[in-house]
This record gives sequence, C-alpha cells and structure tokens, in this order.
Amino acid sequence: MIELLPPNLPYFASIALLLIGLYAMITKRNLIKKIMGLNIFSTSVLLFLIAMGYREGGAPPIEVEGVTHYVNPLPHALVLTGIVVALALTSFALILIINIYKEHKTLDSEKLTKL
Amino acid sequence: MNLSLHYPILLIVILFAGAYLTPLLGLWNKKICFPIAVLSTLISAVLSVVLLFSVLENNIVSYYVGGWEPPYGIELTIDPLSSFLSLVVAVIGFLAVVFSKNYVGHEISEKKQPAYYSLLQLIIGGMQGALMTGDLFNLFVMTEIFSISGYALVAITQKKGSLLASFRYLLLASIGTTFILFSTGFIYMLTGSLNMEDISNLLPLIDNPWVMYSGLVLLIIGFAIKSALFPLHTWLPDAHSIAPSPVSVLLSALVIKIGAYSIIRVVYTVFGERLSDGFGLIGVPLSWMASMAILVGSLYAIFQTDIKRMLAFSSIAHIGYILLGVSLASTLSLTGGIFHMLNHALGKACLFFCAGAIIYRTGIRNIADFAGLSSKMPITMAAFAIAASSLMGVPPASGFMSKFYLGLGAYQENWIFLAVILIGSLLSGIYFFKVLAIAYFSPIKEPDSKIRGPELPFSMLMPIVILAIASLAFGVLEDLPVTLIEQAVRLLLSN
Amino acid sequence: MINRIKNVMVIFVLATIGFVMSLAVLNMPEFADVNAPIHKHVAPRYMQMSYEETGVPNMVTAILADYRGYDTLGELTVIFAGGVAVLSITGRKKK
Amino acid sequence: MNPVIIRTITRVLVPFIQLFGLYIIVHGPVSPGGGFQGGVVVGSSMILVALAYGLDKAETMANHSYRIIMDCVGSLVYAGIGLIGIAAGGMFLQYGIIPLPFTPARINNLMIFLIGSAIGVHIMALVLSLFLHTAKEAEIDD
Repeated sequence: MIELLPPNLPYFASIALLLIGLYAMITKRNLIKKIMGLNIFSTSVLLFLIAMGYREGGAPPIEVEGVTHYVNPLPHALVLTGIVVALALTSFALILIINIYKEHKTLDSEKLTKL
Repeated sequence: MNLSLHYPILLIVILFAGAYLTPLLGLWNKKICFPIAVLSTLISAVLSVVLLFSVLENNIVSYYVGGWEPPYGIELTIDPLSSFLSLVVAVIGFLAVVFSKNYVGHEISEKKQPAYYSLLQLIIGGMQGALMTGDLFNLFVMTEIFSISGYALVAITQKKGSLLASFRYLLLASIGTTFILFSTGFIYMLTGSLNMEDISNLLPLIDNPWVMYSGLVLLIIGFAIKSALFPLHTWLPDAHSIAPSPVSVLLSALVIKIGAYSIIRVVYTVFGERLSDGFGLIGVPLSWMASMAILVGSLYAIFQTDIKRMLAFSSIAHIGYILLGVSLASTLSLTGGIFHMLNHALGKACLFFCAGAIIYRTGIRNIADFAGLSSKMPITMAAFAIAASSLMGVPPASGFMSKFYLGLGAYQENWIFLAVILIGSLLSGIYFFKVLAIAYFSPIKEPDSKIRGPELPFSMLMPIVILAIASLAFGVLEDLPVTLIEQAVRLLLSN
Repeated sequence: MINRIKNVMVIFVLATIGFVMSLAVLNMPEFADVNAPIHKHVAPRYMQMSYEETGVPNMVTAILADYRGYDTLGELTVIFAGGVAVLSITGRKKK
Repeated sequence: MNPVIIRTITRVLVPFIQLFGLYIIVHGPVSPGGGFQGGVVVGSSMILVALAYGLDKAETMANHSYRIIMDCVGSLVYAGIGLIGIAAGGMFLQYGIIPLPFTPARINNLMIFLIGSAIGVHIMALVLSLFLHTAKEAEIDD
C-alpha cells in the first residue's frame, strides 16, 4: 500500500503545511489565528529539514558499536535551533497580542487597521 | 596568545556579552546600563577599524570557530565588503547608543532601560554577526537575532500604535526568515554543505536547476522582505516612524542594509559561479521592482506630514537605488550600489537623529510646524540640510558620487533605469526642499514656547555633527571609499 | 468586492508558491535515498569521527555544542533576545 | 475553592519532573536530550506549580531577580567557556586545547557537559519567565 504513495511524500506534506500556514496568516482576521498560522508555517520547515536527514535503515544518531549507518545528525541540530527561534517568536508575539488587546480592545485585524 | 587573530569573533562576542551583562547589572543599578553599552559598542567599533586594515592587506580574513575546518565547523569570512559595512554598522551603532543617553528618558520609562540597552547591543551584534559569517545557517540565526531585537525595539515605546506596528513587522518579517530557512534546507539538500565557500564550489557540479533556482528565489524573497523592497515594504513606514529615534536610525540606516548585503552575498558569493550566465532570469524582475521602489517610495514621501514617516518612505526609495545597483550586476552599478549603502546609512542616520533632536527639544513631528526651527536649532537644521542634500544627490555631498556611479551603470543597461534614478532624485528634492523651505523661510507663527534647554546636550549634538561632516567629507574625498569598494566589487565579480 | 479580489489574489500567490515548490520537490533526491548528496558530503565525518574528536557519543549534541557551537551561542542569544523582548513590553501603562 | 487533588498531585510530581529534567540535561552527551530539552522540562515543572498554586507562589519560589540572574549567568558562562578557548591559545569555543590534566576528548566531553548545563540553567529560567510574564500581563486588568 505504502508503495503507491509518491516517494517524496514528506516533502509534499511540508509544502502543504507551508501553504496552510501562509493562508491562515494572510486571510485570518484574528491576530491569534495569525500566530497559529505562523507556527504551522515555521513547523513546515522543521518537518522538511527532519525528513531531509532521514536515510533508509539509518539508526538514531547516537554512537553504538557495530552500527555504521546513522541518519544525518546535522538537520537535527538545525531543527533544534528552528524550534528555539519559533519559541522566542511565539512568546513575544503572544505578549504583544495581549498588549494590543488591552490598548485597542479588539483583536480583529481589519478593525485594527482602521484605527 | 595572538589576539589580532581573534578580532572578528571578539567584535561580535563583546556585543553579546555586553547584552547579557546589561540586565544583570541593571538589577543592581539602572544607571550602569548606558556605560556598558557605550563600552561594548566602542570596543567593537575600534576592533572593526583594526579589522578593516587587516582585511585591506590580506583581501580575505577567515576565522574557524572552534578550530574546525570549514565544511564541518562554522567559518567567519570577512572580505572587504563585509568589513566595510561592519565599520559602518559599528560607528552608527555606537552613535545611536550615545544619542540614547539623553533621548531615551523622553520615550522609555527608566524601568525598561536595561532591556532597551540590552536590545540595542543585541541588534548591533546580530548585524555584525550576519556581516561576518561565512555559513548559510549561521546567517539565518544572526538574521533572527537582529530581527527579534528589532521587533522589540519598535514596541518598546509607550506611543499608541507601536504594538501594532511591531506586530505587522513581526508577521511579515518572520515569513521572510522562514523562507530563508527553507531555502537553506534546499541548498543543504543539494550540496550537503552549509558553508558558503564550499557551496559555491559544489553548485556548478550539480544539475538540478529547479531546486537550486527555487532555493535562490526563496532566499531573495526572504531577504527582500528584510530589506523592504517595494511590494514587500508594507511593514516599514509604521515600524520605522513609531520607534524611538535612535532605533529608527538603526532600523532605517542599518537593518535594511543587512538584507541588501545578504542578497549580494547570496547572489555573488554563494551562487556566483553558477549564475555567471543566468542572473538575468532573477536580476531583471529584481531591477524592475527596485525601480518601482524608487518611484513609489519617493512619491509617498512627498505626501507625508510626519517628519519620521517621510524619512521612512524615503528609505524605501533608497533601498531601491541600492538593489537596482546590485541587480544590474556590472562593476559600475555594483560600486554605485555599495557606495550608496554608505551614503544612505550616513545621511539617513543623520536625518533621523535630527528628527529625534527636534522631537526632543520642541515636541514637533509635523512638518508644517517647522517654521522658525532654523533659528531655534541652527546646528541641527544645518546638519539636516547637508544630509538631505547628500540623499538628494546635490554635488558637493557624497550622495552625488554614488548616484553618479549608479547612473553610469544604469545607462549601460537600459536608459529607463537612468530616467528612474533622475526622477527619483528630483522627487526627493521636492520632499526635502519642502522641509527646508518651511524651516528656513517660512514666517514664524507663534512665539516659541515650550523649548527644552538652551541647546541640545552634547550626547545628541555629537552624532549629528559627526554624521553631517562625514556626509560632506566622503563627497570631497570620494577616493577613500571608492577604492575600497572597488576592491570589494572586484572580489565579488571575480567568481 | 474588495475581499473577493483580495481572496483571489491570495489564492493566486499561494498557488504560485505551491506550484514552484512542488516542482522543486519533484526534482529533489528521493526521500530516504542513501545516495543523496546530503549523506555523502559533510555528514559522514560527523558519524565516523565525532566520538573520537569530541568524546561524545550523541552526534546531535556533538554538532550542537562543538562543531557548530557558535550557532548554539546564536540560538541562546535568540532566546535571550526573546526574553528581553518580553521584559521590554510588559507593564505598559494603560492609556 | 481549594483544588486539593491538583495541588497534592503537583506537590508529589514536581520534584520528580525536576529530577527528570536534570537527568535530561546531564545525560545530553550520551542520550537524546541536552540543555534545551531538559531546561524546558524543569521550567515546565514550575509552570505546573504556577497553575496549581497561583502565579504568586511560583513568583516567590523563583522571583524576577533570580530568573534574570540565571538567564544572564547561563549565557555568560557559555560565552566565557568560548573565551577560555581563546585565552588558552586556541580558537573561540575550541575546547580540546584548554589546559586540564585529561585527554582532549575528555576535556571536550567535560566542556560540552558544562555548556549543556549552562544552556539548561538559562532555558529553565527563561521558560518560566516567558510564562509568568505572559500570564501576569493577561491577568492585570479586566
């Protein structure tokens, strides 16, 4: 069954996530939903990177005697950085949103543009 | 222990260490934050001067962080271009920190000053890191550092609307950084390497145009958002005009330049060997977008009533000049573009400092109320006039020389670009002369009432005067930067 | 009406991005391919040498803290900037 | 209302969560994990305290100054270890060259462990900080 799927499925999945996130960021009017979109969007890259590093029959990248083929460890390091960056961005954006709500009493981006 | 070897990394780490120390010591005494920031930025400025001499001698200085040789570890590569821009960043960053001393109390409560000075050092350190690095992923990390500090510095004021401006900046710019990370993934997938030098050697061997070009396009889009190129500029006017003036200086004079620098780095260094035949494909839309940016930015600037908003729109136009020079890809235009980076940095920094000084002393933001400012603040307005004439491209100031080079390069390519440069300069003449005419010749309506102090404090006057003199000096002694830039351009185009 | 036009434009932009990236993905080395360049160039060094060179069996930690330690310093600085950024906008006075 | 069940479970659970977090930090070099992951786990245990006992309790257990000190000291230790490499005559963040009576690989191992701990200290303070500030900001008015 799984052979019927296109071979680069994980990459397509990451592009689908990218488009979903971008769509939410552009069209959703609620600022929190925009940030959710941003999170989906940045997760798509993480999926892409982690899928990229996988190799057939690769073991987890921790030195074990007798194992010669590990998955590529570099993307894992990159993903860790990506997660941390997303954490910093999201927390800052959320606190920004709280303050925006306190100042303008709305989270609707269209109403906010009119101000 | 030979310290001179370590200047590139010390330059960056000192700023970061200062940023870590500032909140820590700020717990103990809020007054100590300013001296720390001045010290760290001053040391890094001195180091970047020394580094520039060493780069001029050796052409390229590299530094292997952690002692791992390039494709395995991270390499810092400092060529004349990055060293030159690093000096600009260091000097203007230092001046912005000095300018903050008296200004900051005016817009930011004392409780937040440790955070403010920490973020200032982080944003300067992030920019230095982005300039020095020779590693694609490290470029992303450094970009993220100065971006996050930038969002926070926009939101730090109490002014209404600052949060919203910061949020819009965050939303659009993080699309840009995610695209950058995506295309870093593409390029890593193709070559298996993250080192720029290594990638540029490997790319010509790889026959996979789709992945490569979409990676390049994504990178360019990402950095174009960072540098506010025309259709992606919507975050800039709000963010740059609402931020405190020293932050406007950093954002407008430096941060958007780092985007342009990164485009140069990616196009000419990473993809340099591969693109010798095919840059036209990407260069043509880029150059048209840059021309549109010149016209649209200048046109919008004419209709602004707020001085800082006007300067922000003018920045959109000037990033257009720079990227026009970059995208035309000839020696002349590239020289002009990079020279214009210097001139715009000096001129725009001076103008934003002047605007900050005017707001500090009189509280006026509206251009129509500028009447009589020439007699109230003669030095500031003189500096404003010099910097504005530099950005307009009036001959004695340095902006003329860079626009001259740009014009020559543009004429070789297509006369329309030359026309765009001329029209843009004319439009910038209109909006700058409007300000100067009101300040110098308009009759004073009311007797001056709420003016603070007899003259600006020294910490605010010094940056303004230094930058105004520099704008004039580089116009007369244009050999100095031009020889340096020509060396940089030769190196970039030699691939 | 304006919303309609905006929606159409958004979908057009997204479709363009999706189309270009899908074309890129179709041309990529296959998923989990052992011979992809990504597994050939830099990574083998980490797999074979990292235990000797860094004394750490976990390759991800070896890369994170040693080979690319400067990136991790940058990462630390990013989250530090996030923390300071949060500090900088808390406790705003209500207007 | 006094949420007895939640508070009791929290009181029992928090030390174990923190121990597990420290385990992840310390075992970073040999097993999946490291400073970031472990730091987040320890930080989340304090978030659990804040949720069960209220923000003030968490604030008194780890107040603002402590968190800033942990944050800054963690980062400074990292940068400082890098600078030791320069002082010992190597490159920034080069560990093997530091003059300690071990083999280079052993010194590397030690320094990676130290760096992991520094990151862990930094992150645990920061995660709690982010949560508390966001929560308080949302709480102040309305």
